[in-house]
Amino acid sequence: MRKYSVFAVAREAMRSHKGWEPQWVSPEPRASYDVIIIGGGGHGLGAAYYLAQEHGITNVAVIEKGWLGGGNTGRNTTIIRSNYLYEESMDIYEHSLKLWEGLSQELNYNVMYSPRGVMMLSHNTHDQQSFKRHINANRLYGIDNEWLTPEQAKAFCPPLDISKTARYPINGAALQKRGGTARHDAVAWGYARAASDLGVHIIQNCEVTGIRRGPGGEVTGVETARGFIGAKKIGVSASGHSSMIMQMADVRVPLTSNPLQALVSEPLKPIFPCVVMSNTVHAYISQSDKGELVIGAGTDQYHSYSQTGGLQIITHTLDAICELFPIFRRVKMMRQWGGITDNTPDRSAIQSVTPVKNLFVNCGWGTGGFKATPGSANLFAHLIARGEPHRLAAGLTLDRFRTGRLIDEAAAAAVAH
Amino acid sequence: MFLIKCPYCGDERSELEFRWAGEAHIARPENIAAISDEEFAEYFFLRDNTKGVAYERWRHIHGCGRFFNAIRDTVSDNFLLTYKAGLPRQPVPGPQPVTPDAPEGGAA
Amino acid sequence: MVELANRTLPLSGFHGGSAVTSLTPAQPAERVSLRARPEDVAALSAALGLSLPTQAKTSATAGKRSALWLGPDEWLVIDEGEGGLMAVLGSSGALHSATDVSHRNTAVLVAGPGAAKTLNGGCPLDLSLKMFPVGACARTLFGKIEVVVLRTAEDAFRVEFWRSFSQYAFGLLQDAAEDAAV
Amino acid sequence: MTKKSFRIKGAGRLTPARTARFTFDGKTYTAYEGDTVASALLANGVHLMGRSFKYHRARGVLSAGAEEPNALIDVARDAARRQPNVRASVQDVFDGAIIRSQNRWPTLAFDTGAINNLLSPFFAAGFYYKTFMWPKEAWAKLYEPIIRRAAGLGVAPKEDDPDHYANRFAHCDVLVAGAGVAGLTAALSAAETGAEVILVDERAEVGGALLFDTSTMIDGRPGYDWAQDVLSRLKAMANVTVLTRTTAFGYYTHNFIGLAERVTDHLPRPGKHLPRERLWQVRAKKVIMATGAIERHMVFANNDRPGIMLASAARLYLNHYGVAVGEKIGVYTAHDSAYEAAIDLKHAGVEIAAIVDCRTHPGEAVVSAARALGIEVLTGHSVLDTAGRLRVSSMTVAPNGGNGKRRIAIDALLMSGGWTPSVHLFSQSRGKLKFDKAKDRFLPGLHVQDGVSIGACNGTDDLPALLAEAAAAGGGTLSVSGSSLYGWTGGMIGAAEGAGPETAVKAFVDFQHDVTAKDIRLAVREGMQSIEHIKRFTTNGMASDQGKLSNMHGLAIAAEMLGKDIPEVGLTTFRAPYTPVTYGTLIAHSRGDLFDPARKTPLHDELATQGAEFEDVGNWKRAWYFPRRGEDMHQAVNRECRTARETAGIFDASTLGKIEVVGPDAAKFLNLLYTNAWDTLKPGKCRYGIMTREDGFIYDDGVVGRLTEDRFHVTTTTGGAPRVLAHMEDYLQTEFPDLKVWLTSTTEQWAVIAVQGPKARDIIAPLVEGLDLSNEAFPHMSVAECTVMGVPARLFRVSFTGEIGFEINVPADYGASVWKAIWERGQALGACLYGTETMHVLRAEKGYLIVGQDTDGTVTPDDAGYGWAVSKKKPDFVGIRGLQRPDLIRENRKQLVGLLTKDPTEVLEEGGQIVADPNQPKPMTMLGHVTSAYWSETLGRSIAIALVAGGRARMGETLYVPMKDKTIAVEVTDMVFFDKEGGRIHG
Repeated sequence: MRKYSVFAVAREAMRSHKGWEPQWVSPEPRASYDVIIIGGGGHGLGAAYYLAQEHGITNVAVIEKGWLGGGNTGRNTTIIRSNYLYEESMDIYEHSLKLWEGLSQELNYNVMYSPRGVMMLSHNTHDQQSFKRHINANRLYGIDNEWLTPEQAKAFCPPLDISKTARYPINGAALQKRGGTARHDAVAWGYARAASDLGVHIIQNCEVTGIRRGPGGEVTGVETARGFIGAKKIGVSASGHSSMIMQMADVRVPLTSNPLQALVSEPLKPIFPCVVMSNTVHAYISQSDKGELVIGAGTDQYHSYSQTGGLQIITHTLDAICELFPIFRRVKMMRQWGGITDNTPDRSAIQSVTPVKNLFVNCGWGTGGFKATPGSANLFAHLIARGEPHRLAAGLTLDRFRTGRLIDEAAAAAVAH
Repeated sequence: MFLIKCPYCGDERSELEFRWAGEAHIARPENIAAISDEEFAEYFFLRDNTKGVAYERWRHIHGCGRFFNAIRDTVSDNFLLTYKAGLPRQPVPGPQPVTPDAPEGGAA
Repeated sequence: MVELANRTLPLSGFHGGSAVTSLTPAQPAERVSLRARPEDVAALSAALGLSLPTQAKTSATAGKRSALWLGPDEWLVIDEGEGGLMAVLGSSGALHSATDVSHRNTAVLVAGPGAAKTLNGGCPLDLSLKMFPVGACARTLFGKIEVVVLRTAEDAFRVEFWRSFSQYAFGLLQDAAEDAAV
Repeated sequence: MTKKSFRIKGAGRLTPARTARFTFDGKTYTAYEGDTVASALLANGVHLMGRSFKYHRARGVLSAGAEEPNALIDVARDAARRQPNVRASVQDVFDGAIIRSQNRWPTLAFDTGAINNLLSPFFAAGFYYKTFMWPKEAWAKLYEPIIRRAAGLGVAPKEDDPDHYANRFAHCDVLVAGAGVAGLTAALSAAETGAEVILVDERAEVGGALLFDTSTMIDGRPGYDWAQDVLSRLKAMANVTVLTRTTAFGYYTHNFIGLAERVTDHLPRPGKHLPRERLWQVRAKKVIMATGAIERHMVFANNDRPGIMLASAARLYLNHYGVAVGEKIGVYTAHDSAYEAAIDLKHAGVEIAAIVDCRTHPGEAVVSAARALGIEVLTGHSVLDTAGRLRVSSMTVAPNGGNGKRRIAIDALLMSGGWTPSVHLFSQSRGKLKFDKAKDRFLPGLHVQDGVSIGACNGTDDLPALLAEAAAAGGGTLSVSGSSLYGWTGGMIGAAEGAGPETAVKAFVDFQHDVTAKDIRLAVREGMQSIEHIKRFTTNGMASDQGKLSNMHGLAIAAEMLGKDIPEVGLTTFRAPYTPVTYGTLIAHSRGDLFDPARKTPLHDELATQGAEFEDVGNWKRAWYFPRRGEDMHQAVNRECRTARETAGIFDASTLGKIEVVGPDAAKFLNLLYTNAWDTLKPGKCRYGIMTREDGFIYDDGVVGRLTEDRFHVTTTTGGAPRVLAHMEDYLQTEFPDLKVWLTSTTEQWAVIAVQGPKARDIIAPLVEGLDLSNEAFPHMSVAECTVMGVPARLFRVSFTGEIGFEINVPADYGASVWKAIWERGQALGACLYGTETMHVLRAEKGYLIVGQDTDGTVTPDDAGYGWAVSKKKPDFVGIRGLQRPDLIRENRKQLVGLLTKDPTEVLEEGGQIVADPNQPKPMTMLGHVTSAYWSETLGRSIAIALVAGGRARMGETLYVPMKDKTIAVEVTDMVFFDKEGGRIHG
């Protein structure tokens, strides 16, 4: 692999950039692999990379129905943070955040991880209680998260309206300074390039249509649009489509796939220095390096695979945004789109062995999938390689829905009393 | 924003008036106190999450207030049928409407 | 003898409208949320002195008393006259549930050539005369709140909502009435 | 100083008598009313209007419509009414407009950012993925800020927008998007059938292409005249709504269309009553898309200099605005339509330097018409390059594949690569596009919603066919005849001569984002094969014009490089909005007081009069505390607590959710929905109930009073009221439909006044009639219907303070009056008003839980210490099975307990985490957290409630709450801190 560097770019500039090689290769599939990962998003590509890099398993294929990173990897609002409440969540998201911090260097690909700070706004006593519960838990766990007064919040994010006359005045904020954003496409491409360099096969435009099982019930490979491909182990990492894939192996998973919309504004000169979220008014916003305000909208209420959603979700999001940042009322929405989030009943992910031997699943990341990418991929590789979960992902089992040992981040955010 | 025909109102109304209420025809076990942990998880958590023709419940919460059932294609989002609560699972009306492919386009 | 309580109306002091729409708080009225099964409708109708409507989106009026179909087993009965709805229903002998909601709801009368446009500033219903003729009623949304809309004349509506939403409802009606006049 | 005017006498449709003055970068210009900013600047000889995104290249206006990528300007009326990123080609000039250029420093003509252009070899597509990685911290600290500053276009407003916006929901039989020939015909056809029709067009005037195309005749008249006539006919029909300056920006599910109507942006002094823009949310039975086509540019070296523009744009500037875009104009085309521009300009007296046509055999009619006027036509030639710093000054022309370069001096260059059907709305409707290989274009395939595409956007090229198609789409019998000189097909896509893969020239595909043909090839070279990857890698089509000009070119260049057919490479999905839509418009009325309803209780004004501070609880405004002069919150709360315990306190409990449960099966139903048993509750009595969901976790709680055998008055938490009712309805309608019981929300029927404290009875007794309030007749947990101040009331003997307490429910309209009387009597007896904060303290002293604060959706009744509320005898209730799951019955679950700090003056932080070993290194093992913590004035010390693992087995144990700057030692106790025997409640 040609190393990327400022010198390489300068050298190529001299010859019209004609010397660059493909970032990844797309070979003909082999008859069989040690591991097949279904799903070529950040999680799947990353898992393939770590299988090769950390576990020495290089006879790996990533099979993607469409194009790499075309699902939620390329459709999210790129927020990264780790200030979750429960230990199971802190474990995986903090593991992920630590990997984000060195990912550009690890992959030799600038994923533009930008720790500009993620600030969550508190609007009432209930928010404050909940945020402080998070902040204290995070601190005792070694994760940064601090309480800001409204004035400190405004200093951190000048466009914020902290007036007492607002419909929901801000009474403080929780700030994770190490939180931020990254360039979503670069994550998929960076993992693909690095994995490909280690010998992983990346097979795009190849839909999996079935999972074949052996006499002992174990998986033996996948039926695809390009024929049968054998596999000793299969890892499913297909986000919103995981239900469909798992059903091919007669495994039901507790998922609901919902549309989640987002939008960007026209490009503007830098005005918004950080990431701001508000649960009370339902909004999150940051500004991309290109200058677009990137705004995450709410989830449509129904289950759907249409990758579209209702305009009312957008309007409700924008009225909240403009309530927090009144100066944005004249800004324009340039593009809106939808993704499919895979939501579990407790809003925590599933990374688990399954009732089918050698079939592993990584799904249910809901709205947290992007920030989890490196951590999830890294631990999923561990699960597939060793056949048992890594300590940091041990709580994310399918079995918790039987025992009731849920990791209910949503419930912990609770509702106003 | 969907347009949904409420089987009680007989009228097509804006989605704003409705609440989605999960997959349909999942009856609460009559002997619920006696079922196993696995059966409980199956009843309470596991869902088909169908891609394609799915059975689901809606409530006309800001209208007549009634829960009802619907058959909807979760790829096109087209409703194939809505029918009153309590009726058994209705057959999918034919002919099958056109289902567009999920857009392959991306975002930012 | 204790002093008697007096009544403060949630919309007292509100007035507004525009060149095409007048907005007037409705007078206090007795209201009952009536619930019953189909087999009891006849007896309840007899007691009320009007035919409880059984068709969606319709209402029935007799004198100062109206019954609005809200759902297949649900009516909003409004009496702007002598009242006594609870007693009348109680003596019907039919199985039902009647709950006094006279004070839960309040109403604004929206009238004028811009009335439908004003409501469509926040209401997603098709309010054309074809789809929503005089006498039609529906529970629906107006902006972010739930309302019950009754068309009392070609260019007049009664809009019922819960009292705590008065300020919001009137505010949005006012905004929309002004826009209808543009 | 006189300025040269490029206005052509007798040309155009504007009225010279009506002028408007505006400034552009501080210089004053005069325009005609009806001018766009672009036409007005062009009339004044100004072509330089913007700078590009990445290289800061000088750019002029390229188009005369919504597809404009270059001339993005900042338009202001005043400091607050300022709008960045406006297309100069769309914005009408109004008198007094303050227009500024963007993305340049210090001036548009001299922009230091243009250094990027010199460094452009370094800044190839995707370069940033390959560098800026060392040292590790430098990306965020150094490189990213530099890139962010250089990027972006306009400057966001700095002030809140003083304008207002409106919303309108609408329904129609037929919505027609686009009022060109096809749209007008379809709308008229539909309208004549009596259908309700909405016709929208983004421009100020209807006509579409007829605005520039003066050669087309319809029904025997010039097309423009015909269009205006159709417009007046439509406007006269009651069933037709015509909306101009209105963009159909989004085609959503189930024929839902979003329209953005610009109401005032063209007016010099808009009336205050006018909304700036109006959002239309339209549900159409049928959508007719008549969105036309967009002319493509030619992709060749330095095709971006000011003065280079689309041929149809130049024609529109001439024929509609009366402006010549230059004095010596070149034309570079691959399509016949550009000849018409040259011919019209020539007729207007403008010199045409040459028409360069890359085709060997263009349409004979247009060629001979041009040559007949003396215009030089070079077929089989191409423009290889241009020159000129801030304005094009020459073009270099050569025969295709041959030698003999010729440099021709020009001051404007018109391009046409042919026309791309505008399939955006169709694509948004989720119809699948099909590729028309013969004509190199994507066309609507199957319509999956009730829509139809007609005219140029449907690839219908021939005018008579188009008119027939449009009339048929409208559903009427209208017959319109017409003829035009040329069709819309043909032309070329992809790189033109001299910009092929072997070259290193800057041939722009996406102007705004500075994406060149060579960038697209680089993406392919780096392994990007899907058009989505190519788009994302190069950012082609991702600028504010969203690829209206660039998509097809980019696709063709990529396909050529990949050696694939265009459909194999794919087409990126068109997303809403068609053109950017102002947030304010999408929000419409939802701002300020109308952002989210602030629910106020019937007592609100009385509370405010008494000086209440309010807090938000869900949508409600609740009285928080009642500070007297000089008191802060803690002083006020301490006083309120003290008074309530010593005398009495009066509290507005109206927000408490209330549900009337009525019917013969009411008790049976409540048995199923609550963990408690209800059939044993006698009329006139109340009971505290706990509701779990099927999973066994606490969902809500409240006191339930039985009024009669078949009527219960159920109370819920304030925030829980709507979801509890929905939850109950779900079970009633779906699981237990045979039960004879009905549910009605009565939250707002009643004003609820809680009077709590030793003197509570004394305060209310004189106001209550028909009820013996003595302990014997009306003990704790009683309910009765009675009369209070002459109005029918429901009186509860309940307490959330541990004191003797009453909750008086009176019909809401009487609430204020009753409240005043009670407060008057209370004052006389030394009582106080109290708010939610004191309520929280008083209940915590008694260990009463607050669902949502002390519980969080993971707490079972037993965890909360309310195992007694779960009936052991009932065969079924919601939650019965969930409660038995392994994790819910395991040892060491988190349980609610009391905490007392070792230092009694120390008040814990709500949300503080609890550990057993304060010296454990991080990550520490957390046992639970503090859910409630207050200063108890009554006890003279702090108290707290906490969820602690195995808490009830830890009584007396010392645990720790480590804070940022100290560690607080606490002792685990039971939850009841005050009056443990509970005597006070019974008076």
